[in-house]
Amino acid sequence: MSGTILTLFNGLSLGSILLLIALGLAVTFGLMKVINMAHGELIMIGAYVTYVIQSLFLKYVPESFFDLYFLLSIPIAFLIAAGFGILLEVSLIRFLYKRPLDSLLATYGVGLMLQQLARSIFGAPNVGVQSPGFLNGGLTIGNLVLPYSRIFILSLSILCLVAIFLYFYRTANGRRVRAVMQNRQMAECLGVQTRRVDLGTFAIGSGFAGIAGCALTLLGPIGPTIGTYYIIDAFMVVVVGGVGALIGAVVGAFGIGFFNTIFEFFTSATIGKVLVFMLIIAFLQWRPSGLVSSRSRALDE
Amino acid sequence: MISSQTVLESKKITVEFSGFKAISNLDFKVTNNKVHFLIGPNGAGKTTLLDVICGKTQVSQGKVVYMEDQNLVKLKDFKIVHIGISRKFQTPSIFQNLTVYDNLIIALKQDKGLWATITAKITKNQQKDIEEMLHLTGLIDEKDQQAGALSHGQKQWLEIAMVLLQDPGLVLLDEPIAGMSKDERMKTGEMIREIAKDRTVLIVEHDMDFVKEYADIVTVMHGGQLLCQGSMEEIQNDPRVREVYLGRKED
Amino acid sequence: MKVKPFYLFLLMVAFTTIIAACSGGNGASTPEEGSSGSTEGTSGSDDEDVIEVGILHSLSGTMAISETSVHDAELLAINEINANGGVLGKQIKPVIEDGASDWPTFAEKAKKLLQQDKVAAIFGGWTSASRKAMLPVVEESNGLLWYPVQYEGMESSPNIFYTGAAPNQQIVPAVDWLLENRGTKFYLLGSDYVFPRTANAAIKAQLEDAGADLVGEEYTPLGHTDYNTVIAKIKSEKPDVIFNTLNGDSNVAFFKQLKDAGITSEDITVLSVSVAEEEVRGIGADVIAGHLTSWNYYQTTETPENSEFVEAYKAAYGEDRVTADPIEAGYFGVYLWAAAVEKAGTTDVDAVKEAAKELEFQAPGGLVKVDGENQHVYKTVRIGEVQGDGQIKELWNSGEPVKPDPFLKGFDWASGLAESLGQ
Amino acid sequence: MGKIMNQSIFNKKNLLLLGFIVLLIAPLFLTDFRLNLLGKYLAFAILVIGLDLLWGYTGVLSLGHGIFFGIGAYAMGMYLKLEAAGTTKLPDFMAWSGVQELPFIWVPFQNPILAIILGIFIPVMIALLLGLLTFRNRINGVYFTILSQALVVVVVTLFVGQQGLTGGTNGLTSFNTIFGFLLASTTTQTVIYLITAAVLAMVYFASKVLINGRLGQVLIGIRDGENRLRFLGYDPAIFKTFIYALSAGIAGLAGMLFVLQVGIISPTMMGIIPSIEMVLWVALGGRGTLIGPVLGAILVNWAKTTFSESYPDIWLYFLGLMFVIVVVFLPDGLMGLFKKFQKRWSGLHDKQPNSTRVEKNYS
Amino acid sequence: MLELENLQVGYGESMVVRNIQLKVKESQVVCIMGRNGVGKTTLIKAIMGILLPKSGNILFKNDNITKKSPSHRARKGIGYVPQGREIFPKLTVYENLLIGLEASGGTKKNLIQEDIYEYFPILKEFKNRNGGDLSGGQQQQLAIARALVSNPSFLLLDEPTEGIQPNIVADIQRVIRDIKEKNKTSMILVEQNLDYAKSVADYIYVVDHGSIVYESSVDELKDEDVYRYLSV
Repeated sequence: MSGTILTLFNGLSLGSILLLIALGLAVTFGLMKVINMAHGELIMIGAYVTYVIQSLFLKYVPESFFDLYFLLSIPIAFLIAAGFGILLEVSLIRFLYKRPLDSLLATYGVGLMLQQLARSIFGAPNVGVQSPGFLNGGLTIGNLVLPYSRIFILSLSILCLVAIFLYFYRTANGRRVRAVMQNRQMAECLGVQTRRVDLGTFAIGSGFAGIAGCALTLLGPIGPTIGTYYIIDAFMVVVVGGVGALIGAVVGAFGIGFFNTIFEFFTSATIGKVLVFMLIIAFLQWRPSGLVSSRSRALDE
Repeated sequence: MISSQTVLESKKITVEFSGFKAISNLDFKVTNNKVHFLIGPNGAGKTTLLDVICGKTQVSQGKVVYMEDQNLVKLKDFKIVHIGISRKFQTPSIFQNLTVYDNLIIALKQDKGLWATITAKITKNQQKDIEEMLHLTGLIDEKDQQAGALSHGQKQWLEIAMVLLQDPGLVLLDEPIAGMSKDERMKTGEMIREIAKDRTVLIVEHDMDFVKEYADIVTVMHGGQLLCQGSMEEIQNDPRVREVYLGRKED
Repeated sequence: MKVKPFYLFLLMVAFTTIIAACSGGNGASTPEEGSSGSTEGTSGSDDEDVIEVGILHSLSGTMAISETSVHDAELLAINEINANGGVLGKQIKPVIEDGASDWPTFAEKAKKLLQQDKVAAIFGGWTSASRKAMLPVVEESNGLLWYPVQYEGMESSPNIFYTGAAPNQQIVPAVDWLLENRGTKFYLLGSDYVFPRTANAAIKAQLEDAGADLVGEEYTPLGHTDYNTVIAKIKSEKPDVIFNTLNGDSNVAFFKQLKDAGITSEDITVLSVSVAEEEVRGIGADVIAGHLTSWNYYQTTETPENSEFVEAYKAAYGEDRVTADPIEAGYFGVYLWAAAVEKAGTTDVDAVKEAAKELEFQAPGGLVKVDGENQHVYKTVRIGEVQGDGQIKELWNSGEPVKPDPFLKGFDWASGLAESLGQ
Repeated sequence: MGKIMNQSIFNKKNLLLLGFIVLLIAPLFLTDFRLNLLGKYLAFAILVIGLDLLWGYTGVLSLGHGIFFGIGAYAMGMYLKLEAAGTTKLPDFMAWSGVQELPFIWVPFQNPILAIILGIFIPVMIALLLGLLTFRNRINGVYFTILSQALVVVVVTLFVGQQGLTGGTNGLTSFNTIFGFLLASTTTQTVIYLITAAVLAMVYFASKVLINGRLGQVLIGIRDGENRLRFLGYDPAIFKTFIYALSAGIAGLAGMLFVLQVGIISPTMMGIIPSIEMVLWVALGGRGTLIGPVLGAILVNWAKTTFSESYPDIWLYFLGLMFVIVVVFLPDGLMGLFKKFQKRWSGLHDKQPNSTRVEKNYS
Repeated sequence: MLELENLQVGYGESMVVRNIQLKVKESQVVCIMGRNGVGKTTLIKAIMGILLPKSGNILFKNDNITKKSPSHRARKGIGYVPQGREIFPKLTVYENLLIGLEASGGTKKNLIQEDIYEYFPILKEFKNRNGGDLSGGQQQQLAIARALVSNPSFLLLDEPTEGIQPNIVADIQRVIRDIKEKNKTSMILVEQNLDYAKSVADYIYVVDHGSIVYESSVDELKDEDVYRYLSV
């Protein structure tokens, strides 16, 4: 019984991590159709930002406030990753909106450079980040321990989801974004500055990669190549979920999370990974354009 | 009349796009060796009807029968071509990076399977056909040019030539003279007349002068349904047509 | 039609490039190559005054994380030797190559160093895969490779000196020590590749021989970062000890998540054989404190040579750097080679090999001695516990250097493992 | 066309021939080591021809060609490994992985002919299967690309995980002889080099013939207007699958020649990074031309060897920058640049179609 | 207010709009008539900035806006009701209206004036429905309302009554007249129905094959002349 609950929790937890890393991508890839292979490196930037802020706290801030560094890191990681996103959009992406495959290759090149940049600045070895005290340990239910860090990431991903949702569905900017994505020309004719919308949207997608990077410092390594661990998974989530729908990313993330956990529990991590991929291919046979897809005239060609 | 054999017949077809009915319950007939025009206001479902016939769009219900025995609804788009229905699209969709001549070569009526394509050699007859077509469309001087470099009108003609080289029984043309100058329109019209000598041509067109000049039969669509069908004269005198399309004359 | 100068141009460019590539490369075997070397401006007949050695580690790619430091240590040793007059009165000049974390590249670069640059020896490699890639090359060209990292054993090439630990100098004693001090229920966790699988095969035989329990064995793909499920499995098996052969980044994820799951070193001890001081920093000392490692050297090892070494290393590369076992093995490997060259009076490979037999050296980690038979070295085994400051405190050591036994011939339980190799 | 060309000795055909002759006599003036490197570049050049057929001509971008290359290389490696182990013994890595007898999938590779056939056949079969599943369902463009990349992850994970069968991360190395000849010997290496050059020439000319025929036009049609082509009566899925499989087979062939010269194949060579780099070679040389990617592969690899020898850091920046610049600003690669020069030089006399620039649809 | 000088617009090599000279005065409603496919919509798109002219100038309020982006033009006060309505199908009716406010720079909800809802009560009722779920006529009302919320000084209406049931056509007619009188908004209206055109317009141009073939003020208009170009 507790095993089942734990597996469920683990699936949920893995799903939430996948969701967190895929959320930004669901915006840039899903809404804007830009294949940003440097998304993983934006995650890396988020992680390094957390590391830098932690180091600053260790140096300049009294120890009793140390734990606050993490809460501070989240918005800063968002802003800095978004800043990189803006840079990337202005210098590169805007030339490539109509060439998705080319955007894939060019941003891969950017990813390579960012990795090397991280290596030049922080050195090749991983750096360590000390988790904030309030995330140590876990919630004990019977003989189950649900780690606080996992619960935190789960909550964070839900929070981010809600934030993205509110942004897109409850704010003027979000409305503009949706209008532009539905009918760019008409939006432009109504006075929406589409360039600005593109830039802003890309920045937000990038910013969420930063948050993901920040959160991942709780669980994994912080090094120049960490982005490469997550990027394919993130794309899988969006592809399975269906491009263009946030809700698809949610279902995709938790779906993959659960199946991965279950497969891994009954076989091994390696076989689990292979099985999940097979499942995805099989799934795409059934629904070539993902779980949540709308058939409309415009999408046909 | 001996010649009025039914080429194409749609039976109660309905096409829906996410809830919106582009065509509803349409019955429609095309008889052979005619220049058949399809007119109607924007959004009346004309292009959608062509889409259905050539297999680009799936119907929600109903069927489309070609030559009285082929149900097109069940066929894949590229197989519909094989049984003799060819289409020209609204915006010229030729292959920009191929020469005019190469565009025509791949359009030729022939086995279009993989192996046949790999081993394909152009025959004397095919060469002759292409030359003829180049003359008909006046593209003979441009035959080695990249198609992307042609003028708009030339692109339209090239596409018409590609359609014809497939030797179809039924030709679907979607606004073939859009964006053409007066001379080009005339030339196109003559071309269409030539074509219709031994095949049926179904054309979506807005230009009424053109329709008047070249139509054997005209169908008016409105709101996804058939409004009326007949000769140009009959159409012109139909009050319903005036109401929705041509504008009312004061009583 | 006119002549198409364009095609001429095109092909000319293409072929001059190719030829330039090749002949340019030929030229590179002459001394102008050594941009990164430490030769002083000796003029004229360079070949007389310098001895070139290759340094071949991954400076880019995933393995750069680990290998850069070894690369640094080897250069440090070369500089020290040069400062003391060099070898045979000549300066050592390093030719640096990047293995780029890619095994075919290691093979290619080794070939270049040996055939093109004709280096006297290569110091390099980290992963077994990189060593296996270089092995046929050094054997073919009768070169010399000094390999500085502990590995799974089952190999002994006449052209390789192994200065890292053989299994019996790290894994076997660690298992013995754990059985004695921590319990008999073992869980084996490793990355899914050669070293963990081979090491675990040996451990399983050893455990069976000792009558201990193997309660679980799990492998995760390289770069795996989610250990939730694995930890759940571990918890349900309730082992006393986890014997950890995870690689690199996975360690960070595993230890962080283990701690989050509320498992401390008091509940279950994790002993790692691929986590040294450098890796501890990436994991976070607070996360891994209390868990164990098995190596031949720690930064805290108390020998006069070590305090000098640590000081020199920090002086050269920065106060915040730490030393670790492979760094030390890379460092003293250079010294061993230099000593063998001095003894042989030449850099000729066969002569150096002969001279290196039974050669002794006071390394930072204590006395090391080359085994004449399998070209591994005698080393002292040390079990240590990670401290809160990131350093490792020695809990136990073997007292004296242990004879290397890469094929575990000295252990009855391992007979099934080694014999199939017919060595 | 031919008769016009023949008027000059510097026509395209002759120059290609000249290039090939230079490759043939390269053993005379290159050291063994450099010849070996050149041989490796040529193996890559073979691979990119296939990749270019798929991407440059058909517009399908695969980021998974590393696995086809790798499988070809493994097939050859398995044969070499078995020959090195002798007839009775197991390859060394199996021994320490606890494998007792030769796994059945290794058995066919005892026969060199069978090994060579399988080295091409297995990639072809995998590509056929994946191609049919995806293209039939109109999983196109970006989706296919991402799937092909995920395939890499899975195959590499499998290869690494099945250590007893594949040698794990170590891959296959320590070969000894081929057909009884010592692999390390200069003569053997020179012969293998010459075979590689010959295979490159063959693959090049075979592809040229294919591309100049009807198939080439149809492929360009798929790239520039897949839907239009459907309405000319072609089934693009079949053609795409065919080219995908063909390029996979070519990649397998290239992999075999690679392993003979480099002496090792391991999963890193099949991974995501090499798979993407291969695409860069094509892009740099010029997609949609055959000679461009060949030059691209040779050039980039040569640059990599040279630069990375002394500047490993800068190399990665350089590589990254090259991706960006080529893709964004030189979508037609070096060949595009050359064509510009060509136009300038031959000026108005040249009766090439030179009016409006025509967009190619690679996406 | 708006002036077109020698405007030429086309796709690729072909010209769809040739040499058009046209003027709209302050608070004047100009109707452009002509059969399908003669270039009316192309002309409107060029005025809005969706298509860039090959040559010629577009002057708006004495500024040359020939090269300006559509959003710039919208912000300068040109409202646009396109052919085919082009409402945002997955935005609610209310959100569609809010996007309409972009041109006036404000996005505050209270900027949507009540009179919009008075013109089109149905929009208030269906405020929270998705635009795509409305019927064609309702969508047309929404498209007009969306253009009106930002109080444009100039309105482009491309066949606002096409394919719409008669009662809504009447509604729309009433609204156009009302705006003309109350707000003094200038308009270009593309229309095929002469009666309708006469009932709202001050001045009429007839276009055929991309050129203006007839123009007249409504008062002096001779129906026969128009019908010559209009009817079949």
